[in-house]
Amino acid sequence: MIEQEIRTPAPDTGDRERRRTRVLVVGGGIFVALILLRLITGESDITSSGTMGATLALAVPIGMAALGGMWSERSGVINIGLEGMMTFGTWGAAFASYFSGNPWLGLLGGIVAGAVGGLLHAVATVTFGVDHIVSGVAINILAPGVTRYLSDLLFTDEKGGGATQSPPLPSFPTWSVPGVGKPLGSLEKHHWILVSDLAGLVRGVLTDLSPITLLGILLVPVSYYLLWRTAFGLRLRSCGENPVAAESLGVKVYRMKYSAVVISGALAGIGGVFLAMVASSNYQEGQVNGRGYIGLAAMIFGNWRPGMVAGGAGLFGYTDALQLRGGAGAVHAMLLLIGIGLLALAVWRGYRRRVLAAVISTVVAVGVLVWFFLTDALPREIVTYSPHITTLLVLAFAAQRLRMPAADGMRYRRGGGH
Amino acid sequence: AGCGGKKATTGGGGGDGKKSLKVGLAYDVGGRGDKSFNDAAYAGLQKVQKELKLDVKDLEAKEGESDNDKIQRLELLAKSGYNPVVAVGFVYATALGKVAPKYPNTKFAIVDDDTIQQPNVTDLLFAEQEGSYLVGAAAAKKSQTGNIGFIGGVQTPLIKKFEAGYVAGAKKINPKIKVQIKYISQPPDFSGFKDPAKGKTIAQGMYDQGADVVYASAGLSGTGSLEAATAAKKWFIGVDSDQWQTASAAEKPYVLTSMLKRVDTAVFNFVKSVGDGTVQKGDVRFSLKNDGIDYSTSNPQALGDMTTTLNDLKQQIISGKITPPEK
Amino acid sequence: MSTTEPAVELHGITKRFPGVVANHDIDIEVAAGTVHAIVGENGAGKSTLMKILYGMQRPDEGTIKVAGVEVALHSPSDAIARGIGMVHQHFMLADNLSVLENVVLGAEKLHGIGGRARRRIREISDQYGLGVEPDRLVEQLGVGARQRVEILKVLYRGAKILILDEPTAVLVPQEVEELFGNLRELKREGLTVIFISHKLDEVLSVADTITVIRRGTTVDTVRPGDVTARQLAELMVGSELPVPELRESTVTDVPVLTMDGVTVRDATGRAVVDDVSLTIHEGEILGIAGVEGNGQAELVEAIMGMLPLDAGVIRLGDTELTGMATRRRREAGIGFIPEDRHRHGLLLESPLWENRILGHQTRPPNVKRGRRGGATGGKAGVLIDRQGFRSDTERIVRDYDVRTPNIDVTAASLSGGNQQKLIVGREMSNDPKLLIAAHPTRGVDVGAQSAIWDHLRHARAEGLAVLLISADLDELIGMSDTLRVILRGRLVGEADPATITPDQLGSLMTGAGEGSAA
Amino acid sequence: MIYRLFARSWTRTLVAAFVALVFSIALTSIVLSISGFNPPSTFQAMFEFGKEPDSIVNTLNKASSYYLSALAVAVGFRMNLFNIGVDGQYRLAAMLAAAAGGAWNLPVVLHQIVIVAVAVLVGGLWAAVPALLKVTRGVSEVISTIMLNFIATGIIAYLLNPGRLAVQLGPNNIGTKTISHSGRVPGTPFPGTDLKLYSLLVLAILAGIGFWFMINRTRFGFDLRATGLSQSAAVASGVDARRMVVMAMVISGAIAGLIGMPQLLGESYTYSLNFPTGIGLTGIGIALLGRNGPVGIAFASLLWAFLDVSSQILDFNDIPKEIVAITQAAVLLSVVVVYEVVNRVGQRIDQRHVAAQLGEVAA
Ligand SMILES: Nc1ncnc2c1ncn2[C@@H]1O[C@H](COP(=O)(O)OP(=O)(O)OP(=O)(O)O)[C@@H](O)[C@H]1O
Ligand SMILES: Nc1ncnc2c1ncn2[C@@H]1O[C@H](COP(=O)(O)OP(=O)(O)OP(=O)(O)O)[C@@H](O)[C@H]1O
Ligand SMILES: [Mg+2]
Ligand SMILES: [Mg+2]
Repeated sequence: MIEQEIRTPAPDTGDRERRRTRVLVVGGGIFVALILLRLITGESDITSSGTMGATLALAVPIGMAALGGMWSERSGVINIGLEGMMTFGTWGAAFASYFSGNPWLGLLGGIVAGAVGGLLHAVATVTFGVDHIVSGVAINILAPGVTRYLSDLLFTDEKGGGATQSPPLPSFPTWSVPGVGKPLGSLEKHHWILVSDLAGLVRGVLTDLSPITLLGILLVPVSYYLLWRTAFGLRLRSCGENPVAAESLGVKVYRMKYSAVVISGALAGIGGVFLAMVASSNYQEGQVNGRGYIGLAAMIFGNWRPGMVAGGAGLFGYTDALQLRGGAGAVHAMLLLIGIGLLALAVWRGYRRRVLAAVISTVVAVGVLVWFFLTDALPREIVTYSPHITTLLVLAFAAQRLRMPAADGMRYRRGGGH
Repeated sequence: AGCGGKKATTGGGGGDGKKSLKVGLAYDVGGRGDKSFNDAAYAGLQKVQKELKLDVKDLEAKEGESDNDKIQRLELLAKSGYNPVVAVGFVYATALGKVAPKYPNTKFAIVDDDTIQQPNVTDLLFAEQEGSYLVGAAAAKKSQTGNIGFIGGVQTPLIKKFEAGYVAGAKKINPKIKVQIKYISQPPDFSGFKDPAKGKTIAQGMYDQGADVVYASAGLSGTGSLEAATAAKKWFIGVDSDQWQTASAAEKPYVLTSMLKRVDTAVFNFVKSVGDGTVQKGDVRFSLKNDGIDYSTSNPQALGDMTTTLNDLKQQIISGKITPPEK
Repeated sequence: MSTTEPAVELHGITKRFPGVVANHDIDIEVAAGTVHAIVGENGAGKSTLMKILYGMQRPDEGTIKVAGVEVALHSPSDAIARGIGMVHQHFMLADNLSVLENVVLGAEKLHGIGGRARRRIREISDQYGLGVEPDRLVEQLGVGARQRVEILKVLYRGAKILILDEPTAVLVPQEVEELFGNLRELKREGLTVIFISHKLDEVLSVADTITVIRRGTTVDTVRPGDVTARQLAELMVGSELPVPELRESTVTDVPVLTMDGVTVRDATGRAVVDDVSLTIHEGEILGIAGVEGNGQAELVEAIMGMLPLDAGVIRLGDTELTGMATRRRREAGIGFIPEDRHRHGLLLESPLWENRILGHQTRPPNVKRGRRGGATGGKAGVLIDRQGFRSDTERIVRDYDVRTPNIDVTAASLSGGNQQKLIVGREMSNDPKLLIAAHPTRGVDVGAQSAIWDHLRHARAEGLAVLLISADLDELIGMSDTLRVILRGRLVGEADPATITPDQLGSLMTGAGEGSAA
Repeated sequence: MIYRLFARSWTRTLVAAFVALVFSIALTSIVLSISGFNPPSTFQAMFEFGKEPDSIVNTLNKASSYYLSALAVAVGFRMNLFNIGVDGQYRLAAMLAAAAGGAWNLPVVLHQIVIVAVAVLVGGLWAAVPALLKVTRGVSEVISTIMLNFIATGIIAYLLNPGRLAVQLGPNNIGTKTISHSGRVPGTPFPGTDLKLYSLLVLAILAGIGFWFMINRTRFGFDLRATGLSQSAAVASGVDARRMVVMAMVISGAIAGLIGMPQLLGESYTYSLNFPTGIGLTGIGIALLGRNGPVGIAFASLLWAFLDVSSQILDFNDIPKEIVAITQAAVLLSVVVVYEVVNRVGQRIDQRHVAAQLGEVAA
């Protein structure tokens, strides 16, 4: 059998290093491209602190859902019920913070409510072996019914409340890194190449932060640490890769899956808290509005790894921020970037001698560029959905390179192995 | 809804000897608590209950329901002896068109629609463009940057009317003013009326790009815009009801004014006229002229002396010298 | 060798599964510091017994003692805590995790999951000469290396009692020798090894004590010196063993399957089937010998059209198959007994009659004929023929002795042997020209085994060409007219089944004796 | 006896449905009691209201859309393909069909057929997008169909504008040009009410029969089921999995295209701002409840529609009508759990039975 190993590469000590460099290079490349785009098109909002701030605000709930999805799927349970769990989170946050008057209890309430949703999913999928998608869909149907019923019961008699919404909720204090806002703000105003862009980026990320935003950002490295650097994380991931093997080594697979799915629900719940208490100031029916599903897309885009998952949420948040703030103009400008990106891809594919793929990329790229040059703005109706179109495009170009946990979505029965 | 037991579910066809009215009201999707015209209709109903001491019943719609559901809802009210019955929103047009002929003795009213030609249907219509014109003028007066914003919840013909009036009013004061316009969602996606997060992001974007007054005609999403205004310490204009009243103490100073669409008045007056026997058939138009449309002056510090200008414009509209555009 | 308490005592162990009693009143004592073999046929209940000892399954009855103390093993952790470790018949490794992660999983408390653990793994690897590199992804490892990782996993936990469930099934004889060297080494260090196999010569060479299990119960415990392989076999089976053998040759010179320079590459561009050329004639059984994972599965999938060719031509008779869809190939006359019947051969949750249709969806008696019959040879219609396949299922059940109360039960409720007979019966229907039989008797009881061999012999006499793939060298040698050896995707040798011994075949399979032995 | 009860899959389904229903009613009663309402009188009010002729017509009409929607979902589910995009497919299909029907004036019968054909075509084509993305680019259909639902909304919004495909219908409503009489399908009268049954309810019935026939009697149906039960076994048996994905998705989308037709041709005659939305998502729940079978789905959609319709009376009685949503979700979640349990028990009984019949004791 020694001969079968000949082809395997040398031990991958440089692997992590490489990956980190790649993240930096890709991130930096995108940033530079955006700066160029700003210069060419004159859409200053492309790198403004406002856009960055809005990106963060839009990315946090999606990122929390995505991170939640990642936790769950790393343990082998597909969680399409994130949408419902976020809904529980929004309501839980409203309930707890309104009746206590304390925003922090609202955070707790949202986490608990989301976790309860997760628990329900865990009971159905882990204990009863229900198909994961089926259970998730059921939870997504359950959540709006339950929250609306409870709102009708608990919020209608409160001032400003109703069956579809809570009264105004107490808010979290916001926080800025001291001494950053002013100087960066003035730097940004000059529209100097790079300097102003960087100032916008930093200022957007460092000022007027709510604790939930900070928590959300923090949870990315924390998730990474817990899942990849602790025994608990190793056990949890092993359940998503090969639960039979994990069980044979004494890992309590059910317990791990339960923990993962409940954590997943809690993370989705935090996303809900953000929506109800930070992004707005009350619980509102339909507030989640598909963000749980988009989180799932961000998770897939991020290849089930925290850094990239956060990147996926960021991409979605950025496109959404751009379309909401800049509207048709800025998104129109993005066409140029997409066109050039596709051309580059075509060249690379040509270089790799994948002729057909190169031709297809070229044709699409030319189409996009022609579209860019022949029009001044995109139809408003379509621009609204540019984040979704972006997600679809990104997945279409990246899906084959992804690797989901090997036992993701599989039903697992205790003692069911060979 | 309280924990009441059963009230009358069925009843005589309104033929009790006593002429005591039972008032029925059917909401548009969103229902009570939408801080918009459903809420305004509810306010009217409460007034009916309090001042006229009448029995009232209000029913809510479900998202994505069909006309048949609406027909049943209206019939449930009519059949159970509720008279008059008010349908809130143009979505009831088709349904009411079918129900009204079956209950010729019941008086119906519908808000925001004029397509039903039945003797027992009163159309409650509003000249939103007039009020929007005034707040547009207020925005232009207040603006120091010459840059203001308009946020529409959903890009429907109704909301476009608000936009048209607002832009015209602002241009009247400052012909060179820049108006940023953005809608949150597109029909048939009505989530734009209830997405405060996006209302906030958009308003932030507008303030970031130089606007110092933003008018949000976006239902609940407007609450997000008000938050953005407060954070940016810039001006906000509310819609439908007086949003200064519902704003928090921190937010109040930034509410410049609100465009008032008096659905409450309309509902109340309609019910009252049914009681009086003076009910008006066909179109009843609410405008600046009959106080069905107005702007609020609950934040006099903010408005300062511009009220004179606004009242002057108001008179010109009432007298027909100015006709704010609908499109 | 201390003669104190036995390392493990199992008394009166009984374990029932729905419809099956896997273990029944088992009694075994394993002396400390010995290699104790447990032998038995496929399905005799060996793995189940070991899973019970390893805490993966709870016995319905019976007691377990470890070092003289009665224990209740609720989970593998209980067993591990008592110094019991197990290497499973099917590897228990997560491909997408590193060796390090696989090893430390569940034993993180010992040396953490970082640098200390890595050092410890290197230590153990060096001590026993296992050559395991901790930072490599398991998916990059070959079979032998994976097994060494499994052993290392057990040693890492400081196990004193090692259970090896059929460790040699995937190894060639030379590797088996290496493994036995390792086992003797372990024994010297005072470890106890429980070794499971149904290969008797191996057992006789390595074990100190042998326990025989038949149909779920212990029938005898013997010492290797006291018995011959033949006697042991009869203890195992309870009767004479069926022998795979062919009588006179029926090979003709009419080629049925011709492969010419067939190459298949995997996603990384490696040739998993490399320039394979062969011909199978009417009435010929061609056996392919090889260690598992050397391209047999891919070869089969290439013939079935489930994998695209990178080069080469496949012909059935005069028909070129290259580029043809799987369904068309089946229609052209290929029958297929897959290696993994659960994955590729059956719809487990469907009744038997539905399973009759599988793979024959376009042919009578399963479908009604289309309108445009006649000249074009009767294009199959779009409707299925319920009456047709129900009665044909009855026929298969009758002719192939499928033990079932009726044809409405689900395939899952049949025993493995009966499932296999159903598949064989189905694939022999519609008069195939070529039968691909991958491990046709794996996991099948003795009775069914000889029945399946009979069917193969019979069909061969009628002119069927068979491509036989098997890990059972006796079956290969006994049933083949021609033998070819596959190694790393290439056909490396040809052997004459009349003269070759399993040992010789084994060395061909590792590439030791390159060339032809005939 | 027990064996017989569990022998057939439909009896298992029945048992599961029954247990789930009992469970949900119990749960609903508990929730009602805790909130201070009287469960029996609540149920009675719903039942009384539900059996009025108006309600019956409304229930049947609603059930017809639900049924088609669930059927569309079930086609995918049968082969483990999750078409979450039925919602976008039917809305886009209904809108374009309505626009076509309003724009073209054709003779009777032909007019209706053309409208329905456009809907089927649009639904199928829109569903082909995620199918092609899946087989060529490996994009999970779960995600892509969700995204395409949003994108469909964008497209509808873009097209549904005066000057494009829409006209002003009232001061505040826009929609496609109203379909003329030649394109409408008059409703069927129902005794005791002047609400009419959608005559195109028959589409749902036909689709149901077609679905049953396809699944149980055709080769394609067998391949579809086989792929769902075991993709690996299906591929080995000669099923072309990619082709099946595309076919199943397109069929699913085509059925989705029918969802809006009873409503469009029988009632509204235009796709306007108040055309019903969200039926595609409801269909997912109903398909699960009906276990993806044509008969099960029929019962499930009737139950669902009944609950929807009769919830109106709750509002009237000052009981939060969202209790119905809780009942629906509880039925759904409990039915999948209970079915899983029943199925497992059933399989075990099955195996025991086989073993007992054969007198096998040891392995
Ligand atoms: N949100 C974050 N904030 C700070 N550092 C992070 C964050 N997420 C990841 N990192 C760091 O960046 C590196 C790359 O992140 P990512 O999770 O995408 O890579 P990875 O493939 O998981 O890396 P590894 O090989 O270490 O597992 C990680 O090694 C981690 O230390
Ligand atoms: N989890 C299970 N559920 C039902 N039946 C089982 C289960 N595990 C094993 N069996 C049955 O128990 C019997 C004994 O199986 P076991 O795996 O112990 O045999 P074995 O002796 O290890 O065979 P082999 O040599 O093929 O590995 C077989 O009939 C098998 O089908
Ligand atoms: Mg990582
Ligand atoms: Mg075994």
